[in-house]
Amino acid sequence: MKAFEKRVKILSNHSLKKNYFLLSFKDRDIAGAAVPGQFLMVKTARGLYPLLRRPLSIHSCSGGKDGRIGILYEVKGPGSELLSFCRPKDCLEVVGPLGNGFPLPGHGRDVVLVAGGMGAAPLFFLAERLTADNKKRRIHVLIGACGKEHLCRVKEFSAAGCSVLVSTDDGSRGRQGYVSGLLESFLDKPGNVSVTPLIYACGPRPMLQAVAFVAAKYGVPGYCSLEAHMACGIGACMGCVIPVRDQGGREEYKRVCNDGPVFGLQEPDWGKM
Amino acid sequence: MKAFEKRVKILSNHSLKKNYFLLSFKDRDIAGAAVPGQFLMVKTARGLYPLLRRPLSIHSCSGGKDGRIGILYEVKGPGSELLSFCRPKDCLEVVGPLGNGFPLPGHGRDVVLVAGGMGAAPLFFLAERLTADNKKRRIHVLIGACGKEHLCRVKEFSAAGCSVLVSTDDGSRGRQGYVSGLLESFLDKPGNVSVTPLIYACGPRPMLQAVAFVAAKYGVPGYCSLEAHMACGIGACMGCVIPVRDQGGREEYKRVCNDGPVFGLQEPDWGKM
Amino acid sequence: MPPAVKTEVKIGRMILRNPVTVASGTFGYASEFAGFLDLRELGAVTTKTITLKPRRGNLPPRTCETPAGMLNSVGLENPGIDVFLRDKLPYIAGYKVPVIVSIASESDNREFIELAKRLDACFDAAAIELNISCPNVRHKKLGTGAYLIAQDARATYRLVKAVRAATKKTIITKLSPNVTDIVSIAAAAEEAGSDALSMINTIAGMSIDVGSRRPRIGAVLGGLSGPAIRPVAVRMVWETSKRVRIPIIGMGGISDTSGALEFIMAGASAVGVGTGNFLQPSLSAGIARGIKEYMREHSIGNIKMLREGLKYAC
Amino acid sequence: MPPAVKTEVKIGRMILRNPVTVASGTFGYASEFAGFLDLRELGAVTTKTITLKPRRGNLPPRTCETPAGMLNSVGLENPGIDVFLRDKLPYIAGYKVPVIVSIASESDNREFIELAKRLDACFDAAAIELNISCPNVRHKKLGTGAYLIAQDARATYRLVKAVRAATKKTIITKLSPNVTDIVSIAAAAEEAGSDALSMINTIAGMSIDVGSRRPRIGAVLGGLSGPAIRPVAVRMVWETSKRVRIPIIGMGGISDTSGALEFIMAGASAVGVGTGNFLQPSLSAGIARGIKEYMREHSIGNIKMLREGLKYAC
Ligand SMILES: Cc1cc2nc3c(=O)[nH]c(=O)nc-3n(C[C@H](O)[C@H](O)[C@H](O)COP(=O)(O)OP(=O)(O)OC[C@H]3O[C@@H](n4cnc5c(N)ncnc54)[C@H](O)[C@@H]3O)c2cc1C
Ligand SMILES: Cc1cc2nc3c(=O)[nH]c(=O)nc-3n(C[C@H](O)[C@H](O)[C@H](O)COP(=O)(O)OP(=O)(O)OC[C@H]3O[C@@H](n4cnc5c(N)ncnc54)[C@H](O)[C@@H]3O)c2cc1C
Ligand SMILES: Cc1cc2nc3c(=O)[nH]c(=O)nc-3n(C[C@H](O)[C@H](O)[C@H](O)COP(=O)(O)O)c2cc1C
Ligand SMILES: Cc1cc2nc3c(=O)[nH]c(=O)nc-3n(C[C@H](O)[C@H](O)[C@H](O)COP(=O)(O)O)c2cc1C
Ligand code: FES
Ligand code: FES
Repeated sequence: MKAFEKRVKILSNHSLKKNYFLLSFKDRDIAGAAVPGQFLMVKTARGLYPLLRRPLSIHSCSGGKDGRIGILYEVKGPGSELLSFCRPKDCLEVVGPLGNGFPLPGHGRDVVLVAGGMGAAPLFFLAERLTADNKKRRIHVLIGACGKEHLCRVKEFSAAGCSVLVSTDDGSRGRQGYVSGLLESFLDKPGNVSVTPLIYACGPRPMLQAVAFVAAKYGVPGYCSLEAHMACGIGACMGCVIPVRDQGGREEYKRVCNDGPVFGLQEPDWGKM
Repeated sequence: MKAFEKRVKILSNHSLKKNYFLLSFKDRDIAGAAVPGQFLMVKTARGLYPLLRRPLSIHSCSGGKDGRIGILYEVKGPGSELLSFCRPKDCLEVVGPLGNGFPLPGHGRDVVLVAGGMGAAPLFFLAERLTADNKKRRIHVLIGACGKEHLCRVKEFSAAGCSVLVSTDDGSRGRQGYVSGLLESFLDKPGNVSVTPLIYACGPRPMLQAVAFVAAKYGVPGYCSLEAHMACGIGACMGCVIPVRDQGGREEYKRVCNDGPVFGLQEPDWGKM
Repeated sequence: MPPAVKTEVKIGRMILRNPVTVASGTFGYASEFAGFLDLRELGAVTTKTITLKPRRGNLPPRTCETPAGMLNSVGLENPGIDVFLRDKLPYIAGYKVPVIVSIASESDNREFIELAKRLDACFDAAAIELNISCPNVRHKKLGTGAYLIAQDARATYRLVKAVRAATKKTIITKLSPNVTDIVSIAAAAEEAGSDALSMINTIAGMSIDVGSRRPRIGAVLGGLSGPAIRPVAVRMVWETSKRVRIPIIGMGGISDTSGALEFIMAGASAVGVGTGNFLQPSLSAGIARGIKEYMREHSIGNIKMLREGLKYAC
Repeated sequence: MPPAVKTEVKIGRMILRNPVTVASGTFGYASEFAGFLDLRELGAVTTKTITLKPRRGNLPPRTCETPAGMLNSVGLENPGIDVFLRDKLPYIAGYKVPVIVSIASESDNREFIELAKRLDACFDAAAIELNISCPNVRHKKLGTGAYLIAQDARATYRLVKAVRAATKKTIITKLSPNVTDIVSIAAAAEEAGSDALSMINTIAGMSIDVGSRRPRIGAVLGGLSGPAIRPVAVRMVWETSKRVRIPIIGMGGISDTSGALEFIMAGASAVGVGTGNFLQPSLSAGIARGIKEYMREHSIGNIKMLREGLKYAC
């Protein structure tokens, strides 16, 4: 897996709604190498504040000559705020693509993508790839957010050919409650999916833990993409570890940046996180 | 002298030539209080880098209801670079007006303004005031720079009613040599000025020292505006001191920010700076 | 109506209406800031360090910027105690805010004692801060490598003890971060009768202008302050607060309310805003208000609960 | 043709083609960076600290950001010397760049000695760096407040002496900034036979998330690194270089060429890029080139002249 340290030119950067932004740039090398679930380390400041790069998932990616990468991000603190001030033609320093990416499902196997909040970011690239590979399967997308004004990319997932279900914590759109609850009711209805679908989840840790719990209950395997504070993003600093259990049940630390960010749903030691 | 801590809205900010920029904003309080020679402490970063505010002279100022302030600056390092990225409508945090300002000349007395490089910044505000007060006098402006592409505000000084002479180190425009040499040849020619004009100088320290030397030689009194590294800008940190000699010849430290930035031409202990 | 919050703290015999003061040497003699904030919004005002005789201070340049910090080597320039008592102190005291007077000696302990006696007689001084930690005035070597009183537990003990005998005023001992074990120095100050600790002073540092190949500070070395050092300061307050019983005024790199709260959660009773005053002259008053807001938002009725409230089992 | 510049430096018996290496623990085992730079552009590669047995390291979260810096508490996670010698070292050595192997002990000096003996027999290790200064692994108290070997001159002397007897390889002793007087520790290491010094390791620090009222680091305390600490590191190199004769590898907050040059002008023979590797993976190689460019621009033929060239009379 080859990664690049690049200075790219921003093509577009605009607000979708509230604090949610979509940024795009062109880079053939990165776009050519990227697989769904991978991320970039992005330098957000011109100076030394904030100091560290910020990890951001690859949200969309068109390979080939075009080589266009999209990033979906939420303004949370100083780094993402500075990013939101960038304009087309500004330069951006990125390192990537990094991380392992999602293992792709076997031929024709149905998948359920479960996104909590910004969790939609890497899952959209996955949906892009899965709809493009033309292997007949159904792609279900369950998107959860605290309220309807925080829902992102619902239309885009639909337009890409996925069937989308929505939940909001406050009930302002879709089913009321957490997206893990939506997943449970979804898996509960027979006929919704092929015998054993594959789950791909991304979102806050408590949500992922709940998804892992529901998946275990229904015996559905799957993957989740995790977050951790990252200093290097390339496996060098040993900073981003999470406790996981290996096959034999022995606990060890794994690096989210390099061994992940994608892990089996039952791999993290959820109780210890 | 009242100073304000303000968040103002930028009206304009554009490059004049090369790395020279002109920024303007509206603030009635600051514009109402400001006198020529005073400066502002400007926060250039959104975060903590660079940490300290940057001292910048008030270049132009229209009081009254309009209350418009102009700043002329050169991009030198991280602070001024960030400033140059600001756009109209962006907010800017400024503290000011600060410092003592130029003592104004008596009725009808001729003045010679000597500017080296960015030294033109505070002198233009002085010229504005002196032409506005309608007390018949001649305002001579001597502007020096390393080359013609570094000359700033020549036309504007002329338009304001000053008679302008220019020198460049490389001879690409005006007299070849330092502006202190231009001053010497200017003072040397009888009839150029009233019996004893008043000099107002601003620029790099070696230039000011040379101007002070020439002024002493010709027995012409005057003032200079000095620079020093400033942390607070309001007289609190004791960081920006320079050695001066008081009337009795005793040496002491004075704060450039609060006791200055304007000093008598012979006041600084030039040999010890 | 927002719920009432109690922000009063006691430092020695001094009552602060809120836990925010300023760090010595960064607030001048308060008059410089009076146009930018209402001094009565502060818990206390701490003055620039005063010596017995006037001091010219160090060779310029005295300040330079470093990443998220700055170096200074002012060298305790001040007009001396006489001018201070005549011109400066009455002005600050006029605001009816407790005044902490910082003092230092150029030579031995006797100067500290004399200064303390002068202030003991002075109604306007609420407390005396012993600046035994200024890295910009080097004393003769005290022991192995130590050049500051605050780098030596025994020297600290002796000095505080001597000053304690000279005054009934609240004594605050200002500690240096340039030590192997700040807790042992803090303990020595406590044992000698210090009413409180102020920590930290600046960390000795140096910066070179590689273009001209010269040190950026005239005196070559300077003291590092600003947000850059906050993690070091918070750590030292945390370590110390677990081991001494006297209150701590925490400082080092506070540039916003959350920076101040870090110190309180680490165990400080009050905080001092230093370099932050340069970044925003009104900052200290803003932080005093910010802490109250935080307490209201988090339903914390008394500032003490904040201090004891770090959610960490240890 | 640009004038030739000599950037070769000698550290013990090791010759570096240029003065740039990396700081232990910030460059993994080099393979992580091989895609971003040509390892042969470096003067040497320094590995993550290795212990005798594999170590799991500390509880996450292990890193957090601070103003112009970061805290880390990795706790020396590493696969142990066996796996290191089998899987990691041959890979780096394949690049024909000198390898400095950093080692540490979890218990007493015997582990250091055993590690040194293992490496002594190993052709691919050019030098051994003794990490006696990692603030994230606390030993039992050594003396007054000291919890690291590098905080105690006698403990430092004893350890270096013992390792010196066990190996002929170049020994580099890595010093801690968490001391009152780093010069005395440096002198002890020199006297005991260390060939060089590496300084500084991180400064102990702490940061609190005031929203959740929890420490940001799982182990509560961490080590502060990054540009924030550069003035402290440069000062310590300056103080030490005037007092010891062995070469110094300077590090702490180097994020560009001029930051690296500050260390050399302060007296360091070589520099280590640490946290900077995270900001820009290719940085170390860029700085190696940058130093050459600076020397050409300023007509400095030999890197030694840069080291001796601080324009300051003292
Ligand atoms: C593999 C991965 C992929 C991610 N993808 C996306 C994405 O596609 N879109 C998106 O909006 N967000 C994504 N995030 C989260 C994103 O990195 C943080 O929101 C961002 O770093 C916030 O930085 P800030 O300066 O704006 O806020 P801060 O105030 O610095 O932090 C806000 C939150 O982000 C976390 N954070 C800050 N710095 C880092 C860091 N260096 N590494 C990890 N977490 C950090 C903080 O712990 C805090 O919880 C991803 C995180 C990871 C680890
Ligand atoms: C009273 C006064 C008025 C000034 N007026 C103007 C003006 O009208 N236009 C203009 O272009 N420049 C002016 N300057 C100079 C201006 O402050 C510096 O150019 C600016 O601070 C550079 O900051 P930087 O971050 O871009 O560059 P840096 O790389 O930080 O510094 C470049 C140069 O500016 C100096 N400098 C940096 N920070 C400060 C500081 N806080 N205080 C003083 N000097 C500093 C440095 O010592 C260095 O010589 C004035 C300076 C003073 C003291
Ligand atoms: C310019 C300057 C002058 C200072 N002068 C003094 C002083 O006179 N006495 C003193 O005890 N501390 C002095 N200090 C140290 C501060 O009081 C404070 O301890 C230190 O700066 C750390 O806090 P900060 O990071 O918030 O500035 C000074 C600091 C600065 C920046
Ligand atoms: C994430 C991280 C891990 C580190 N691990 C080690 C280590 O294993 N051994 C060691 O001697 N120093 C270690 N250090 C300290 C660095 O080698 C270096 O001394 C310190 O970070 C200062 O340099 P910097 O500011 O350039 O990072 C580590 C630093 C960081 C940031
Ligand atoms: S972020 Fe450095 S190892 Fe993962
Ligand atoms: S800049 Fe602080 S006293 Fe002048």
